Amino acid sequence: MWKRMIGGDFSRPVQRIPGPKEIRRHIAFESDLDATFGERIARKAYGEKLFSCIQCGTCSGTCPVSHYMDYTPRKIIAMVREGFREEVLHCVSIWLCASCYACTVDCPREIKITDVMYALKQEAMAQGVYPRRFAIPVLAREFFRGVERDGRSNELPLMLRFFLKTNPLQMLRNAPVAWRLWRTGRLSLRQERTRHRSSVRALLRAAKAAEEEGAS
Amino acid sequence: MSAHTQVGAVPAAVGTWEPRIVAFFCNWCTYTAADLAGVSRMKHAPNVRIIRVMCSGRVDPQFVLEAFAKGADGVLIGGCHLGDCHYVEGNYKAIRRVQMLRRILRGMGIQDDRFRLEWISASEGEKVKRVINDMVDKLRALGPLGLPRRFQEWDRELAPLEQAVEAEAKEASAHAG
Amino acid sequence: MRDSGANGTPRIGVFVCHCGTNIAGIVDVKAVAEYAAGLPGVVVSREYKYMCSDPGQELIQRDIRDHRLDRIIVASCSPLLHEHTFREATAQGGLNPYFLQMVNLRENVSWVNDERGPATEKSKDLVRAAVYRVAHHKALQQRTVPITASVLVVGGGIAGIHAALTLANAGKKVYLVEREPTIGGHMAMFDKTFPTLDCAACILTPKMSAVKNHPNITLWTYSEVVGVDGFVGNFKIKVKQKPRYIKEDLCVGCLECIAACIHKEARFPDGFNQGLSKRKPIYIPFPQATPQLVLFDPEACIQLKSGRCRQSCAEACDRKAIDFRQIAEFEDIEVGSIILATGFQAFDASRLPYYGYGRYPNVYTALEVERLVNASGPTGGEVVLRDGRKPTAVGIIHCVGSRDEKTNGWCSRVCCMYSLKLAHLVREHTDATIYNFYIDMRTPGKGYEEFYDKLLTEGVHFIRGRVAEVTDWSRSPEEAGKLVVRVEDTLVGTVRRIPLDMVILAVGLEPRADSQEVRRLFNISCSTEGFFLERHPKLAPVNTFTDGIFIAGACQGPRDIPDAVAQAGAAAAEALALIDAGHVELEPNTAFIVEVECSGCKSCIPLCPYSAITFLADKKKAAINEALCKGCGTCVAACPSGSIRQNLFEDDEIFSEIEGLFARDAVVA
Amino acid sequence: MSYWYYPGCSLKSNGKPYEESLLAVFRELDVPMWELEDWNCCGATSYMSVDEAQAFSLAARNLALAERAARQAPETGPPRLLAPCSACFLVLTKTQRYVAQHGDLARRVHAGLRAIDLEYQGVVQVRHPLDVFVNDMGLRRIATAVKRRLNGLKVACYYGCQVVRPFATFDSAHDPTTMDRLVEVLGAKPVRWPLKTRCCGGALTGTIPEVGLRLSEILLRDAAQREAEMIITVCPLCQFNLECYQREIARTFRDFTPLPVLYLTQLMGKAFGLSDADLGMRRLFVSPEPAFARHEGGQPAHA
Repeated sequence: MWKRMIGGDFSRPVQRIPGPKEIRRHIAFESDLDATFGERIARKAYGEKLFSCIQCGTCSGTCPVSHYMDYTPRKIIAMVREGFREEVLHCVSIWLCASCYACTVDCPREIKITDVMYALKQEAMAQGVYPRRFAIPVLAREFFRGVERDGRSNELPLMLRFFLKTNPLQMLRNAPVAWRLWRTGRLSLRQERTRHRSSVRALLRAAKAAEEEGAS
Repeated sequence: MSAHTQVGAVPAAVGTWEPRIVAFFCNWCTYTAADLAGVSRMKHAPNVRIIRVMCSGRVDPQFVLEAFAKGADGVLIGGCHLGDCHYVEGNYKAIRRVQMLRRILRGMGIQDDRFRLEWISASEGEKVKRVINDMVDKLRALGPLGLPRRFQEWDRELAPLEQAVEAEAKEASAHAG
Repeated sequence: MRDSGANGTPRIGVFVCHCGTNIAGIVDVKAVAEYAAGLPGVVVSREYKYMCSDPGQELIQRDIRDHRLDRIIVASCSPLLHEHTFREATAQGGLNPYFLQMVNLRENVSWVNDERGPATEKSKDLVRAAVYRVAHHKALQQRTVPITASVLVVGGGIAGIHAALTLANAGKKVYLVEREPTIGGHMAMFDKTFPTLDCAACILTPKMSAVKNHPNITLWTYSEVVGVDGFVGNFKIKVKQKPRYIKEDLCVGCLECIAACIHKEARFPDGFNQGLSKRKPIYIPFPQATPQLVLFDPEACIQLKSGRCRQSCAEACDRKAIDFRQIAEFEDIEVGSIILATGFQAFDASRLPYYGYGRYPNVYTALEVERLVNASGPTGGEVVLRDGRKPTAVGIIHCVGSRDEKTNGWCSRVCCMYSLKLAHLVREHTDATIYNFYIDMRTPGKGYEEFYDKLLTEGVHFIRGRVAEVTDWSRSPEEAGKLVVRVEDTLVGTVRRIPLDMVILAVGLEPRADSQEVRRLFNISCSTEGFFLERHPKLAPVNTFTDGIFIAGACQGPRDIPDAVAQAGAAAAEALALIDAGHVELEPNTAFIVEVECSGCKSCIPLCPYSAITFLADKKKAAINEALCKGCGTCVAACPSGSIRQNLFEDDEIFSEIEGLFARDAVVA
Repeated sequence: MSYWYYPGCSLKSNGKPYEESLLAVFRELDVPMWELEDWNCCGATSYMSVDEAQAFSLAARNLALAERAARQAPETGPPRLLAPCSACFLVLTKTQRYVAQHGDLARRVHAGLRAIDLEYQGVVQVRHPLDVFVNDMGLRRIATAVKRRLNGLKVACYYGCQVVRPFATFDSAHDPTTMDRLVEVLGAKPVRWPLKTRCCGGALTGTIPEVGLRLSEILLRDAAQREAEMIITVCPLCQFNLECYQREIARTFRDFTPLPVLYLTQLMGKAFGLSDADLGMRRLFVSPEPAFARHEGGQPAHA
């Protein structure tokens, strides 16, 4: 699908009229929406500015990947505050955000859009609604586990596990890069570790505990 | 009873106590700003009672002392920003008095957070809200000042002394007589 | 009129207003009125739907008669809004109006609280404080002072021009002071005006010359107000006239001097044309400038800079009007009222680096394009790029420096309409494809929506989306050498890249850079964004908090020409009503000295900013000149012997108010 | 002035040339710097997606370590933590900002640190090398270290995203100039480049290569079109994306010619006359030698 979308330099996705079985209902009933979703996400993303969005689209315009998204960042904001929880959590847009902060810096209403995207990613992962073999959540989880174990992130084991879990073919495609990195001494087989790894684990446990305590 | 170096934190009927603030606002800037806060429906803590004066320079230190003495937990003075006084420089006079007064209040054991001078221009309705809420929070943390009750206690403590002095005086006059 | 209460205890009437549901929705007004009835001295206590209405006022008057009331408390809205109304009502009832005290239950209570219990308690406290206070009120007489029957208008844009002409036509003396060398303001720079597309110059220049020729108007251009003293009815103004280095009475505007200037080439940026053309050190701002006088730019003129010029200009002047030794002159005038119409400044587009203004030559501001489309502009009305090419694709970006928390948060109100106008004009001049990039299209005016509709059907593109960046980064051959705009077409939900030859930035309106200094000079207030603050947003939109000073036009907030003119007319009418009365009534809140108590310590004398206090050497007492006192009360607070009192704000009154606030327990018990 | 050095995970692996050249340049400029003992991963951007409080706590541990180190060595002055990786720099500054602004978050972070006997007071300054070079050391001092001017070498200064936005205060978020000014001092010529802060693709290059490669390709192609002979970066991920995938990019997109991508510190070291081995030049995939060779014969700076 990605291939098709970016295919040649300037080609647009091949357009096709949907078949009769692909015709879907597009209507939102109030009962389908989550009325408190917007407020929850706003709180999680450090502020209520979400609701002062004027839908100007600066975020989408400045975003370097918005043209790959199913919903543009502007639309995500609109959907979040109107409670389109399921649609938002199942979209690919939130996983495409590369955290470049261009939207956050340019937003005329000073909405921290990058933080909204983080909040949505957390929400999606907490609810387990992301596609199982979808690359980015898997990378985030693997990264998390690596740091929990070593205190530091190690690219080689991280990449190995990541590709095994998502797309082993992808590993073959990346093998040449890995080979060159290794040859130039930029991919160490030695694991980087924080000396007091137990302290990192204790810290993570305590932070988690404090969060749950605050939530209760 | 021990001497009171620090007035305040008098245990009151916890739960029912609400800090009471007397605010002296100048007619041209801060009172207008408070009106603006109203017009803009900026909800804030209901603990403030505003007394309108023409200028922050009109606020006599005795007004502040009287407010504390009558039961205020905090006193707020609001005036125009420096350089913006409707009467050219009344607010500068207010600063001088406030600084002097603050020393007196400290001497009386009244904490700095209970007495506040703020410059709030006619357009700063939002600041009225912010300052009042902030002051109420701080007063809540400090607890009641309870100066009137304090006065009664002091009076009670002094009563025996007074009686003794009076008795002494009577005795002296009796001797003299 | 009764001037004092009956001997001993006052007879107080308390009137609690519902203000519809404004107060009654939050405050239990019935409970407040019942509570007040039990307070010391209260004879009558009532609540009523609208106290300020006729029946409400009659209620007060009837009660004064029926219950022989001698003190009135109205617990309603802010005294700043209705104190005057209720004083009138009190006086109508036959009582001295200063026996009234207002309690602000609306702005100070119901509008800032959302809980009924605390709001009602607060209301009771405030009413009780007023009951304690009002007992000490005294009968006072209003002061009246005569008014100087002339008006100062500051700013010679369309608002100032209109206000000046209105007053002058009513037979009043007007001084019009303009900072620039010509009147006309921003409007003089425009080509056409929306939505009618009538020529700006055709409707403006007749008014400009009317100002110049009006016998009742003294016009001082290239001048600034540098001193303001006094108060309503009697302002003393100092005006500085900057040197033009031309004897104004001799210059006839023949412009021979400009031709003769030693600089053969015009090479200094022409401010009126937004720097799109050049002028010489001696110049006239534009052909219709009023007055028709040349002036020198001291930063550019060789003679003024170094004193070593051949002075060919002076030789060329038949009337010997050039005077290099001219210096600034000062005029002192007295006026009864002031109208400020100092206008706006356009947002500086270089503050937003992502739109490339100042970096890409083909990014223009709207004001620059106004000059380009103007037949008397730098290109004679040709819309061409800086390299002389005619653009084939033009984008207009709305909301540049508006609706943006990082620059100016407000909507500038005129940009949508002027962008539509420029879209039409640029298309007419070039046949280019025009894109409008807007956030929301705001066309709330007579004939405005119709104009939008006209543009929609003219084939102009409207893309709803705020442009993220203007760049010269090209991704395809069509984009090469062009400016590329990246924007989300929010109605389609797709990001678009649009190559353009010319980008026009619809810059917003903002307060002038020196609005704070001007505000201080005239002792008025500014809103947080820096526009001059009106006394009341609805009911006193051209008044300020300083009596006698009115505001008109874009100095109060962004507005278009029809609104600025309407407001100027309103300000003129207010000024006229004021000075036509012949005298002005002042609050009797002056201070006075109780001579027997004065110890003659003189500490009050240096405190008075108006030098109203003098020392009577023979009596060794201080004395206050009531005519000079403005009632701030600073001396009252400072008097060590307590011998200075202030009417309406006596110590007793304020002490009682404080006592009343805390007398809750005493009364209930 | 001295610094505590927080390398972050990348500078220990694919960003090795950055670490080598950074240390070499600091040595050459005689600025003391010590690696922070026992540092851990900053949490990076991906961590934020999993658990925020934990991510901020991870970052705060490093901040607390730096403060403790400075307390134990008072002669080093107030703690300055140098974070050369843009992602680390962003996460550390963001942690400082958010902990200061959001009470609830602060409570959680402090609770975590207390559990491991650490305390974060908020006194440590997080600094990026660009900031340090321009504002602490100053361009004049850098200029005196230049031994071989780069003689008009045309470079595209690539800031990437996270170093200038949204928390950095030392340069403009939209049109930063610190790096341009630095390379000018070295004798190179920065090209005007509107894409200097546009995202390189970040982690997407690994996860959704079709998107990530495209973002890198855009930058490489436009820099070449502006006649830049190399791209200069200050972020290990940017450098990795832009340099290491050029073969893949060439395979996916038409008419692509490779372009060297160097770390700023490598370029500085080159101008300072340091050896290629010290600067990790041999670890690069696309050799900068031809570009440097074109400008050989430049006058030694202090001839």
